[in-house]
Amino acid sequence: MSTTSPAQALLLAAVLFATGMLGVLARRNLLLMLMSIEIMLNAAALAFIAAGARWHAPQGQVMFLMILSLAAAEAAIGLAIILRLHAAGRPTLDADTGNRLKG
Amino acid sequence: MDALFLKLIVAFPLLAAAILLLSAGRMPARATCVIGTGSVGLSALMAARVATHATSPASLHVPLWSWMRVEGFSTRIAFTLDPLSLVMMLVVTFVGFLILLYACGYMRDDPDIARFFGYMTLFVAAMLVLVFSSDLLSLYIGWEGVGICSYLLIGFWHIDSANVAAARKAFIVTRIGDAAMLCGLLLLATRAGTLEIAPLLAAPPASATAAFLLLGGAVAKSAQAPLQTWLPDAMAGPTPVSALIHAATMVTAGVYLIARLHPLFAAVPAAMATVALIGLVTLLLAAGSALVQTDIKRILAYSTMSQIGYMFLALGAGAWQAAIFHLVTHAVFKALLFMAAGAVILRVHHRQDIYQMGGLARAMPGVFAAFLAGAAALAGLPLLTAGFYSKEMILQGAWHANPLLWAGALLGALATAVYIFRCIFIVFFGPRHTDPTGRTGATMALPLLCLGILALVGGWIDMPDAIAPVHLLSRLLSPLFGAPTAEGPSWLLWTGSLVPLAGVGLAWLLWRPRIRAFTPPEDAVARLARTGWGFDTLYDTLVVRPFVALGRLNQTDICDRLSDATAATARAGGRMLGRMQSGQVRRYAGWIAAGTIAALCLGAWP
Amino acid sequence: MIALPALVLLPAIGGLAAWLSGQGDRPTHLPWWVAIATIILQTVLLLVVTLTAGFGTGPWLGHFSIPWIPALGIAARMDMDGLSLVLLWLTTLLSFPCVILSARDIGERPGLFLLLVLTTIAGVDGVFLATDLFLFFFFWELMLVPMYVLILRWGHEDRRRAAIKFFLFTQGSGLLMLVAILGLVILHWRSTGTLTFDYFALADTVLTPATAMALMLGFFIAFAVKLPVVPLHVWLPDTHTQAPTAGSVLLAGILLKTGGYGLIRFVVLLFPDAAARFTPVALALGVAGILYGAWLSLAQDDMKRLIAYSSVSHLGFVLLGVFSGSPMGMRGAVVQMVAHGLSTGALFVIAGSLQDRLHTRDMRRMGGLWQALPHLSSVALFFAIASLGLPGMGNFVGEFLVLLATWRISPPTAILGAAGLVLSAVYSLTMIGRAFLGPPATGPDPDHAGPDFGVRQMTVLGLTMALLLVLGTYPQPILDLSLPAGPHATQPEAGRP
Amino acid sequence: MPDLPFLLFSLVAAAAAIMVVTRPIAVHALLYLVVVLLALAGLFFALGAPFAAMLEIIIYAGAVMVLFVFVVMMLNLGRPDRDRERHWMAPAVWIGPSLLSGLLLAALWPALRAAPPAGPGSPTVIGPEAVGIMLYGPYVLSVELASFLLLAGLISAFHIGRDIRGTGTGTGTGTGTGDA
Repeated sequence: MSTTSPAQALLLAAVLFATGMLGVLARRNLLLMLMSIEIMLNAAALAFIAAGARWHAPQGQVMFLMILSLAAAEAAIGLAIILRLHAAGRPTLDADTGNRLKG
Repeated sequence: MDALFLKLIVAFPLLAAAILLLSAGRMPARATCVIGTGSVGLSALMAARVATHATSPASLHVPLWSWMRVEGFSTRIAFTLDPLSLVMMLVVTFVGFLILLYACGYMRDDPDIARFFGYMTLFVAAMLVLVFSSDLLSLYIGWEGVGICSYLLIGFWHIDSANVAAARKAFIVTRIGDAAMLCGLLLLATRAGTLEIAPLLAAPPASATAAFLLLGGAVAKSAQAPLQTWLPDAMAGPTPVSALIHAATMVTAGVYLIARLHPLFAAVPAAMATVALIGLVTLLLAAGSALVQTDIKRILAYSTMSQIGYMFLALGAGAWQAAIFHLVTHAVFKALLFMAAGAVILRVHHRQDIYQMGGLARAMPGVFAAFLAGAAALAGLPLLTAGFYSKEMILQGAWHANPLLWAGALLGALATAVYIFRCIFIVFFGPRHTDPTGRTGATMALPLLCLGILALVGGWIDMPDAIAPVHLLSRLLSPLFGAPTAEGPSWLLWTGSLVPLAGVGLAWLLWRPRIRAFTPPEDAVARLARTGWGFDTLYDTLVVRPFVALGRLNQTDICDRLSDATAATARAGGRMLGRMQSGQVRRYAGWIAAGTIAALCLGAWP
Repeated sequence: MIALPALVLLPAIGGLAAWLSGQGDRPTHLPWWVAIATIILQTVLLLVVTLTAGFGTGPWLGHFSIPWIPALGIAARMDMDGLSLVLLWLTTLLSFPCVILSARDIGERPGLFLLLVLTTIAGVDGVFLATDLFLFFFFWELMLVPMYVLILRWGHEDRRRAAIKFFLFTQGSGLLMLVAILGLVILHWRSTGTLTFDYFALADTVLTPATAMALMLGFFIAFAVKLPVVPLHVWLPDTHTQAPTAGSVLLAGILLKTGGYGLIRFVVLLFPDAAARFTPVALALGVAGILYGAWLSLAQDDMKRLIAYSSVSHLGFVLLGVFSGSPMGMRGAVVQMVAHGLSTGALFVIAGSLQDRLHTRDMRRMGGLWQALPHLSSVALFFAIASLGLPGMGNFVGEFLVLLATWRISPPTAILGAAGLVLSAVYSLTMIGRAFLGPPATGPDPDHAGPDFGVRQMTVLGLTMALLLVLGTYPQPILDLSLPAGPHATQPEAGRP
Repeated sequence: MPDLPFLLFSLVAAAAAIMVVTRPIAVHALLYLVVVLLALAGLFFALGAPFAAMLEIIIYAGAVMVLFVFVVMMLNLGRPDRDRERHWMAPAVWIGPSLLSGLLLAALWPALRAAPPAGPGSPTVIGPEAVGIMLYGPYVLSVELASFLLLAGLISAFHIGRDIRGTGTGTGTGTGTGDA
C-alpha cells in the first residue's frame, strides 16, 4: 500500500499523548480536561494500531476496540458528572475547587 | 593454731558487725556495747596471743579461698602474718578496743548506737583484712571497705546535711586515689600475672607508673597533699570515729601500703623523692594550718595530716622502720588526744571552739593530764614521750637522705610544738568561758589512762643508741626492711630534743595564761592557712563546679535531642506529604505524570 | 533435652493460667498465687536442668531440636551453654522480686499484668536458649510486645511517649537485625546451596571482610540499642522512668542482658574477625557509655532516671569486656551483667516503693527518709554501695576483670573506665545523700511516708543482698560457667543421644 | 521517508490537538477535537486498519463527540465563561505542565526511536474479518469485560444524571460545601 512506517506513527502517538497531558494539567475547565483525555486515549489507540501494523496482527485493532469502549464509558460518566456539577451550582466547572470528595 | 586465731581475729568483729547491723536497733544499748567492744577485745586478746607466740621472723600464711581464677590471672583471699602486719594488727585491735570502750561512754545516749557499733566493728574487720591480706586485690577489699565505713561513720549523724556532704567528700576524694591505685593494680597484674605480694616483691617490676599510681591511692587515703582536703571536713563524725579512723588506723593505711610494697618504690628513685616531697609539703602546710585553727578537732585533724606527712617523709627517705614506729606512736597519742578532746567537748556542751573553752585544767584534771600527755608526745618532748623517739628516728633518716628534708622536718617539729601547746594554753588555762558539766565516766577514763601511759612510755621500745641501745621494733621489722640506717652525729639528737622545747617556750610566750591572748594578725596568709591553703576553693572552682554545672546543663541529655530531631523530621515530612493530598485533580494528574516519567526514565536507561 | 522448651513454655502457660484465674469480677490475689507457683515451678525446673546438664561432655550443656518450617530450613532449635545457664538463673531469680514485690499491688487487672510479665520472661528465656536465628528473632520480638503493653497500660505520667519510644527503638533495631539475619542466611544459601537458619551452620559461612563487617554491624546495632550503648541509649531513661516497677526491674535486670548476651553470642562468636576489627570503636563506645552515663546520672533529679543512667554506665563495662577479646573480659562481662541485674533491679524496686509511698520520684522533694523508713533506706544504701563497685560485692568482680582484660589491649581505655568508678561513687552517694540522709524534706510529709519495708520485701531483698555478697566474694562458679561456647565447639548431640 | 498522506494527517492531528488544549471556547476546542479524530482515522487507514478507521469516525467522531456537543449546549456557556477561561490560561499556568509534557516526550522519544524497524514488506491491510475472528476467539473474555464496563458506565451515567434538575434529593441541590 505505502511505505508508511509504524515507527513514525508511534512518534506521533507520543506527541499526541504529551499534548493531551498538557491539556489535562494546564486546563482548569473539567470539560476541556475531558477532551484532553480523549486526545490521550486516542494517542494510545494510535500506538496500538501502529503496533498491530508493525506485526501484521489484528490484536492492535482489538485493543483499539477496547479503548473505544473505555472512552465511551468514560465520556458518558464524565459528562454526566459535569452536568451534575453544573446543576449543583458550580457552573464554572473549576477542577480546582472540587477537592473535598463531597457535595 | 595461730592460723585459726588469725581467722578469728578478723571473724569476731565481722560477726559482731553482722549481728549489730541485722539487729536493726532492737538490741538494748548495753548489749550493743558489749558485743561491739567485746568482739574487738577478743580480737585484741587473740592478737596478743598470736604476737607472743609468733615473734619469730618466719611469717605465717593462711590461705582462705580462691577468689577469682581465670585465664592469665588468679587471685586468692589469703592472710599473712609477718612483722609488719603483726605491728599493725596490734595497733588496730588494741587501739580499736580502747576507742570502742571509750565510745561506749561517749555514745551512750545515742538512739542509733547499734548502727554505730555495727559500722565501727565492720571498720575494724575491714582494717584487719587490709592489714592481713597477702594479695593486693584482697587488700583492696579492706582498702575500700575502710573507706566505705569511714563514709558511713563521718555521716553517722546524718540529719545534718553538712555531715552528709563531708562524708561524701571524704569518700569521693579517697575514691579518686583508689581509682589510681586500681589502675596500678591492673598494671601490676598485667605485668606479673598475679597480685600476690610475696612473688611481686621477690621480683619487683621496676615500673615507675605502677609506683606512682599506687602512691596516688596512698596519698588520697592518708590525706596527703594534694588530696588532703577531705580530712578536716571528716571531723564531722563522732569523736571516737575521728580517733579510730581519722587518726589511728585508716589514714595510716597509705603508709602501710608503701611500707608493704617498699621494694616496688625503692626501685624507682623518682617515686621515693616524690613520696618524701609530698610528706614534707603536707607536713609544713598542715602544721601551718593547725597554727591558726580555732576548732579543737580541726587542729587535731591538721595535726594528723602533718604527722602522716612525717611518716611519708620517712618512707621517702627510706627509713621504713621510722615510718612504722611513728605510725604506732602516732596511733597511740593521736587517739589519746582525740579522745581527750572528745571528753572535753562532751563536758562543754558539744562546743568545739577553743576560744569558748579556757581554764578547764582545774575542772577536769584527769582529762587535762591525758591531753597533756598526748600533746607532749605529739610535740616530741625529749626523753619522756613516745613521739620523741619516733620523730627522732625520722629526723635521723631524713638527715641521711637529704639535709634539706631534715631541716624541713625540724621546722615542722617546731610548729607542732607551738600549735599543740597553743591549744593547751587556750583550752586548759586562762579565764574560763564556759562551765563544764557532768563527769567523765569510767568507760571513757580507762582508755584515756591506758593510752596516756602508752603515749609516755611507748617510745621506749626503740631508742637511739646515745640514750639506750633498745631496738625492739627495728629488730622485729628488720627481716622485712633490712637493718636500720646508722645513726647520725650526736648534735642531731640535741637539735631534735631542743626544738620541741623551744616550740613549747614560744607557745608559752604567745598564749600563756594571764596575758592578753595573742591573736595572730588576721591577714591573707592566716585566712588562707585557716581554710587549708585554698585547696578546697581551687578544686571547687576548677573541677567540681564546672562538672556539676555542665551536667546540669545536659540534664535532659543531648543525645535525646537527636532522637527528638529524628521524630521532628519524620513529623515534618509527614505534614509535607499530607499537604500534597490537596484533593486537586490536576495536581494528582501532575504527580501521576511525573511518576510515569520517572518510571519511563528508569525503564529507558537501565 | 526436652526441658529446654519447657523452660520457655512454662512461664507462658503460667501467665495464661494467671490471666484466666483473674477473670472473675471480684478482686482477688489468685493470679498472684498462680504466678508465684509458676516461678517456683520454673526454679525447680531450672534446678533439674542444671543438675542434669551435660557437664563434662563439652561446653554445650543441653540440646533440643525439632523441625519447624523445614521448607525454609527453620527449626525450633535450642542449645544451652554455661552462659545461657547463668543468665537463665538470673532471669528466674529476678522474676521473684518482680512478681512477689511489685505485682502484688497492681490494682487494675492483675491477671493481665502477670500474663505480660510472665510472657516477657518466657521471651527472654527463649532468647537465651534459641540457636536457630529465626527462632531467636521470634523470641526477641516476643519479649518486646508485652513490655510495651506493660509500660503503656501501667506506666506513670508520661507513659505513652516512653512506650512508643521504647518500641520504636527496639523494633527498629530489631529490623536491622532481621536484615542481617536474612543477609547471612542468603549468603550461606548462595555459597552452599542449603537454606538454613541454624546458628552452627551459619557460623561456617565464608564471608568477605566487608560483608562480614556489614552483617556484624547489623547485629551490633540491634544489641547496642538493647544494651544500651551511647548514643543509642536515649530510650532507656524514659522507659525506665515511666515503666511500672516490675517493668523497670525486668528491663534493667534482664532485658538489657539480652543485649549483652547477643553481643557475645551473635557478634563476637559469629563474626570473630569483623568483631576484632571493630574492637577499637567498641572500646571507645564502651568507655563513652561508662563516663557519659555516670555524668548524666549525677545531674538527674528523678531517682529512676538516675538509676537508669547508672545502668548505661554499668553496661559500658559489659561492652568493654565483650570486646576485650579475651576469655577474662568475657567472664567479667557476664559477672557484671549478673551483678548489675541484681543491684539495679533491687534499686528499681526501692525507687518504685518510694514512688508508691511518696508519689514522687523527684529527689528534690525527698530527703531525710532514713528517719521514717530505716529499713528501706538501709537496703537502698546497701545496693547503692554495691552499685558503686565496692570490692566484696559482685559488681567489683565484674568491673575488675573487665578492666584487667581491657588494660591488656588498651591501658588508656582501662584508665578511663576506672575513672568511671569514681563517678559511680559520686552519683550513688549523691542519690543516697539526697533521698535518704539529711534533714527531712519539706515536701511530702515524712510522717505519712507510709509503712517501712516489711518481712516480704526484706526477705526478697535480703536474699538479693546475700547473692551479691556471694557473687563478690566467691564468684568462681559463675566465672567457670560463664565462658560462652563457641559455635565450633563440640555440640552436645555429638557426645550424647 | 513516510508518504505524503501520512505526513499530512500527522501534522493535522498534532496541530489540531494543540488547538484543542489551547482554545478558550469549548465549542472551538470540540471542533478541533473532531479534526484530530478524523485525522487519526485517516492515519489508521494508512496503517492498514480500515475497520478501526471506520469505527473511529462513526463512534468517536460521531457518537461520542455528539455527546460532548449536547453537553456544551446544555451548559449554555457564554462570554463570562470565555473570559474566565482566558484568565485561567495565563502564561504562567503553562510552565509546569509544559515542562512535564516536554519531559515525558523526551523520555518517550528515545524509547520509541529504539523500536524495532518495520518488518519485511509493507503493512498489510487487516480487515474486519480478521479482527472479528480475533475478538470472538481468544479475546472473547475481554469483549465481555468491555460490555460490563459499558453497562457500568451506562448505569452510573444514569444514576448521576438522574434528577439533575430535580429538587427531591438534597445532594443534587446543595450549594456545594466543597466550594471553598
